[in-house]
Amino acid sequence: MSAKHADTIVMPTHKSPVPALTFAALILVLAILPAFFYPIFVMKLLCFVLFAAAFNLLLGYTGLLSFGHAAFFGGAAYVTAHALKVWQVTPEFAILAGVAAAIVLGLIIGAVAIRRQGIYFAMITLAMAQMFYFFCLQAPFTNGEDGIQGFSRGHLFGIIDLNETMNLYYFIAAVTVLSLVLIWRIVNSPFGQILRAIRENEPRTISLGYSVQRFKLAAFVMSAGLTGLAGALKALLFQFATLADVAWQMSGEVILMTLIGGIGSLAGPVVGAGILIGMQNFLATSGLPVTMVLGGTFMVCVLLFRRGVVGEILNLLERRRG
Amino acid sequence: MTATDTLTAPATVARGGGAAPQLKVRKLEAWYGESHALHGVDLDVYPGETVTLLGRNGVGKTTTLRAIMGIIRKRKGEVEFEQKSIMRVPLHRIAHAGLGFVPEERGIFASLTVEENLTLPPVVAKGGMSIEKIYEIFPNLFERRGSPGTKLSGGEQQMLAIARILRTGVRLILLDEPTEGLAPVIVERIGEVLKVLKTHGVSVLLVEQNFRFASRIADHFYVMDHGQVIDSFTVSELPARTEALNTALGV
Amino acid sequence: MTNNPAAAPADAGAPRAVLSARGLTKRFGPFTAVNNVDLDVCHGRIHALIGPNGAGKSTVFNLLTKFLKPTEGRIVLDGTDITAMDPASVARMGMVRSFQISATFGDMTLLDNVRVALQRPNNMSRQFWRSLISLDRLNRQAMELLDRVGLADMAQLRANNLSYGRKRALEIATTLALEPRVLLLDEPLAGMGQEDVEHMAKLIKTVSRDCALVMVEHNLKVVGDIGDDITVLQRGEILARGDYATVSADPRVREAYMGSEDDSH
Amino acid sequence: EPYRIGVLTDMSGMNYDLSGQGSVVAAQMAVEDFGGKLLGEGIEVIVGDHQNKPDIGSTLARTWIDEQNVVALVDVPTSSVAMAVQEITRQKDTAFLISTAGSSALTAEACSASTAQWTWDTYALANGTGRALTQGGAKKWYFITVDYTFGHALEADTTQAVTAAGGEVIGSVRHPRETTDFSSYILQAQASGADVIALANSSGDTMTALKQMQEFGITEAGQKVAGMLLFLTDVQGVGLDIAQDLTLTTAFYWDMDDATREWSARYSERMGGKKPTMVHAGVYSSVMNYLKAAEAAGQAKSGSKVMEAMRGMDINDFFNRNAYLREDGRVVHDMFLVRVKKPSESTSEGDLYEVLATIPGKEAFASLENSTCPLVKK
Amino acid sequence: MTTIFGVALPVLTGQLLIGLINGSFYALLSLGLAVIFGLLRIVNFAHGAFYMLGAFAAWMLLNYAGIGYWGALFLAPLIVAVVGMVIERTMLRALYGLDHLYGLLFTFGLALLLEGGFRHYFGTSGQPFAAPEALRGATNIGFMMLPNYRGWVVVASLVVCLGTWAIIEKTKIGAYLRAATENSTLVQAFGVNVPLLLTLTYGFGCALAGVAGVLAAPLFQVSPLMGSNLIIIVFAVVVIGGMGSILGAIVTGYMLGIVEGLCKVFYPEAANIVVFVIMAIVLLLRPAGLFGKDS
Ligand SMILES: Nc1ncnc2c1ncn2[C@@H]1O[C@H](COP(=O)(O)OP(=O)(O)OP(=O)(O)O)[C@@H](O)[C@H]1O
Ligand SMILES: Nc1ncnc2c1ncn2[C@@H]1O[C@H](COP(=O)(O)OP(=O)(O)OP(=O)(O)O)[C@@H](O)[C@H]1O
Ligand SMILES: [Mg+2]
Ligand SMILES: [Mg+2]
Repeated sequence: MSAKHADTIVMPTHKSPVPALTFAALILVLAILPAFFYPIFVMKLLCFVLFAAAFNLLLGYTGLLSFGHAAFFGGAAYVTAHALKVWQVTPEFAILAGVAAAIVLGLIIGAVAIRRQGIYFAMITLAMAQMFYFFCLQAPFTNGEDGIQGFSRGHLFGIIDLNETMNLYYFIAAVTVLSLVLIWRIVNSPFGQILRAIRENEPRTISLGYSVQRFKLAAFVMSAGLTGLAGALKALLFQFATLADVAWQMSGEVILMTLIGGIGSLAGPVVGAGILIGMQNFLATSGLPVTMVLGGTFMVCVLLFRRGVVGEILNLLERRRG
Repeated sequence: MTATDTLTAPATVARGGGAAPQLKVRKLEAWYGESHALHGVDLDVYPGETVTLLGRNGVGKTTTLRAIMGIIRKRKGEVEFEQKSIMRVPLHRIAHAGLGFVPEERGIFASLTVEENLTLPPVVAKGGMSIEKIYEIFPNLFERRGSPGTKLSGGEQQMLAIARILRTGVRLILLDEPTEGLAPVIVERIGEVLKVLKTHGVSVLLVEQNFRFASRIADHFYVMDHGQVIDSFTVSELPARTEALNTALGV
Repeated sequence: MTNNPAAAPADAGAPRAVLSARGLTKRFGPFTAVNNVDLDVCHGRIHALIGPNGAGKSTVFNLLTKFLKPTEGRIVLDGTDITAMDPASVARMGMVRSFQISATFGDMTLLDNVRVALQRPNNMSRQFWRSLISLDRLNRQAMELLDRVGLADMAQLRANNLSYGRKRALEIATTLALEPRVLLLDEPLAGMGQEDVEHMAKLIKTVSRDCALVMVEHNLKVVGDIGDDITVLQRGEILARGDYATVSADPRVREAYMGSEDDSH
Repeated sequence: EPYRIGVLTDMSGMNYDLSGQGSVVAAQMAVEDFGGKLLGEGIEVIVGDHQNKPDIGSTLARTWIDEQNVVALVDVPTSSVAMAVQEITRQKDTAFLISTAGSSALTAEACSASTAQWTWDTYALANGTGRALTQGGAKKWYFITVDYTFGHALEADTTQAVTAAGGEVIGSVRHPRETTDFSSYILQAQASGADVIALANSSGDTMTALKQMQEFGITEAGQKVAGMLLFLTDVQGVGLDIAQDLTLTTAFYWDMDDATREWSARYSERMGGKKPTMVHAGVYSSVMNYLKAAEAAGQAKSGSKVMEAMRGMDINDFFNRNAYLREDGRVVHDMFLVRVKKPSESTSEGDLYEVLATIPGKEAFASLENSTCPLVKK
Repeated sequence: MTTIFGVALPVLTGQLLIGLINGSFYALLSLGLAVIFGLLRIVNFAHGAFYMLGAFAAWMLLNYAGIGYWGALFLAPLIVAVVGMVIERTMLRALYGLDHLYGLLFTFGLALLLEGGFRHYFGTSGQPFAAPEALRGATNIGFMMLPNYRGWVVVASLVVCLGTWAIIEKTKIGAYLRAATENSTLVQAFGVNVPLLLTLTYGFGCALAGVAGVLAAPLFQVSPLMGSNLIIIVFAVVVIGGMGSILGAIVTGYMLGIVEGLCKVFYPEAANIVVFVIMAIVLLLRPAGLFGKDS
């Protein structure tokens, strides 16, 4: 058979209009959202959307469940807060510093953790993050339980005043959307293709000559860096960084978000973050015992809705069609 | 036998010498999730017989064994062992009824040594082989008895899988492709083991792709296609059938 | 005995060996699984390893591909000593193995399966900033490979939906994508129906023209049909070697391996 | 629209006993006792559970102020949350009545004109106990200190009080937070020969340490044990058997006089018999005085104006004695040195303390001299 | 006085002994985790909650039923086991065939639910629980005063650990269970009632946590949060020992207790992370853990 025949069978991978449309819709929604919701709440939501999406980059596309992502989230928050408060740099540099810190942490934790898989990986990341938590608790610059509090957000590039709520809003929205695009790009790239292969069949990938460890580490560090970006944005938004962000419960929450939304799709974590943050907010004034409700949700999700909200919906649509 | 008992030409030679079948399978259907893998299988195994299931890849031979054993829970129809229905018996009680199973993928346990693997299945009845006897038949296993089960070579694993059922004293063994990946000498030895079993009165339901091997030891044959038994004959009819079989099996 | 390390296993004047092993030995604790084995594998030829169960064929195989570390001995690939290398680097040098079970990326299409293999030699594996469209330039090559194993018209199916025999064919296609100089196949025909066996044997023969091929196999018919050099192992040592006629005529081989079975079937 | 008072507390976490539902009830009691109307409008108490997360707390605080006409935020356990909320109340000029949070930073560098830290702070507790015990003759001190900023500060504050009173610190050991086993530290403290072993840590750690000290027979051997930061609920938690003879400082004890007993009886009735902690009494007192001050100021929106009115007001009540609100937001009032009763001395379930001495407010709280609060004019 | 690195010998010996006591809890808890993981392939995140449940059960038995310490020592683990078995039967069972991560996530949720529930109903400051009369006081053992109760804890935990180890390694039950983790259907086809075995195993693993809880009740505060921080250290212990290795869990548990005790003397600042540091080192050098088999 000739290669000509081959060409007639295989369509080139067309640029699908769907992602572009989705992102356009997202931008539109973000533009009008503050009119309906409290902007601070929307911004917080965006930070967690980014956090969950970055986390899902690792879990959903590489199959690695990290139980230590709070370290990157909270670590970056601390560094950003410290940079703004003590070094008094402009916000963009503070954020960069936070992301850099998360990347360094990611390299260290990742280098140890990727030597094992599955639950081992989960527990190692958990333990390493716990080490970092103790470090944060004891290090003087974090101010222990008080946290780093009360600093000005400063002027972006020295010009745009981020203490103005709407300026801040557009900044955070823009960064989040760009990051989501980046994550989408990573997942749908030649590199992402190799990650998929590793998740499908690791020994086979090795036998094809790939240094699987390096790919995993790269994915881990990318996820850590983006998580750090989310943490940095959160510190900028709330103007504080505290122990709550590095505690292991935070790692648990981001897992829950991803699980509720649906592992392995870009929309899953977005939806999941929305649901969990909304739920926390609602529960705060509902009088219900929050931990019990969250714990129960976790169990129900694992038992009954493992695909997550987005996953279940997609599955339903597929069944309709099929 | 009534006409509905078998879909194929009635056996010309009476099987089992008038005794009731030890295993009687009727209209057995089975599913993997949504996919319908067996569409009504009928077969009999009489006491002391070695019966072979033949068929191409993917026609449902393994599935038949798994459905008889109750490993596939989504099934329909009737399976009687020694005149008692075992359709509702929970999986872990079936062995105690006297049925043994050697899976296609061998099922050797990595975390157990060879000897532990060998002694794992509980003895369900008297009359099984002793460990010494087993080691005599398979000297390789004796040599490697202290190593982890999965460190054995492929062939040694296959021997182990068969050997451990011999210990338990079951009266009917379901054997799935026991010669796969075995060197010709070993295949011969397995053939001998099966003959020994026959002298002990143990019946065997064998799935085989190696038709030459099967033809030397089986008493009766069933041919499967598309999840159904399409042909059935005894060993005496074999020469007459060879031609038809070769086309059916694609040999 | 033929397994004298001093004696060159291949005749003088035979094609140059791509992969050679000298004095290969592997012990598991006190147990010697492979003992002092010499092998030479030449370009364009099929080298079959046969022997009774537990003879050490798979172990030799694993030693050659570096999935096990030899206790003693040396392995040379194209003049480079690879004894101390790890499997991934050996793979990058062009030595590729097949696995006994499911070595496909089940949830990906056949095309993607092959493209994953093509990405590395084309330096397209680290680009996380480029779109998937950039991989389209591998399509032609990928389709040619699928075509060679007869899977071209299934390129958009998921690998999971293939039958066993086709999965193995796909595996060979991905392996060929690496343009291997040495290809190692462990029991490539095990568990296959008759039709698939014939198809696969043909495929192996075709493939072997462009590389050196090592194969472990029990199916003597196929070994007789397509094997060029045959090495018989027993208890970790080389019992005999040569072409099929020589080996199958050797009474020791008949006793240890073939039993009463005749080679005419 | 009614004026709303937002009780922002921990309804599911580790501060639940100390603050939690009790604070909500105390705030409601204050509103009812005040008459339920402020400046002609109704008053409503709303509750939020910040789950010990500053982001949830601060988001709630903001929405409450912006959208729910909340004029005062009350209580707020967990210092990180309190700090975060204080940033918001300062920006929005909303009254912030702190009762549970005890971080001294709230009235130091982070102070705010609309804040009143009502009940206690770490300095007052450490200082009160340190000084009183040293003056009582226990000169040599050994610290078991939790190893982070909070513990270090507590140790430093106490050391200052001890040395000022003529005592000396002969050693200290640091332990990680939430340690399960204190025996190593206890052995070291025991070997030091100190008169007082001071626990510079907080509730969970303090309780575990106390329990284990009894095993090693510390008090029987004559050494005194002092908790630097110990609440009524902690003492109830470990039981009198273990806590007996501990010395500690508190802002309030229900069984001090008729006034405290009367209020506490009303509280207990609504709380299923539970006794109020100092935090609960503080919440009541702060809300009550806030309402009075707002009435006096003629408005509630501007927290700093209400506080200004409060500074000119008499805020003494059953909780506050010799009390006044300072410009840094600190409410200065008398504190009490108490001793935990022996099981044999205790006549009822809530009968826990014997009041040893009153520490005048001026001595109890840090003076303004070295204040880092920018609002303090020097 | 003899000193080692400037520390008096009696102090050092005392610390070693105390480390052993702490190690007893690590060993008991990690043993339970290892049993459950080794045999069910479930990472039981709720183990800390079951430990807490054990302590609370003892407390409730005392306060609501008037049953004292010794009775509780048997009844409380039983109660915990029953709770565990009910959960296994009704819920956990559904997760066996799936990725191990789901088991971890489910038990994580379960831990939140249990701890949240107890926090909601019992508050957070905890409940007092006294050691039994017979074990109060301390004995002078030459270089230190050893509280009697702590001596008892060491003995009791050793007995339980060794007993468990003997049952699992030396009887056929152990072989069934190990085989069942690999291919439970096949073991069942051999005639072993695997589902029952799994239920009992989970119950037993939880009961081990319950025993630890009862032993801990007089030492620590009986509080809803008592297990939630301990559990992470215990995870580390299990990883260091080699996940699923019974002997590994026991030995590593005691060993790390001692190392931690020594760390508290020589470098207290690092006492709470020393276990994690060791874990990182062990994983770098021996990825399967000290006692783990390479897969
Ligand atoms: N676990 C499974 N899930 C879904 N389908 C299955 C599963 N196992 C087998 N099948 C399908 O059921 C059919 C019958 O398979 P079965 O394994 O019984 O065939 P077989 O006759 O034993 O073939 P072989 O000779 O290859 O072993 C096949 O089409 C196969 O694809
Ligand atoms: N990792 C190991 N540890 C211990 N013994 C091993 C290990 N791997 C293989 N062996 C032993 O080495 C011998 C050779 O095994 P190998 O798998 O190479 O045989 P083989 O020739 O491939 O046999 P088969 O044809 O049955 O697959 C066997 O006896 C086997 O038990
Ligand atoms: Mg089959
Ligand atoms: Mg082999």
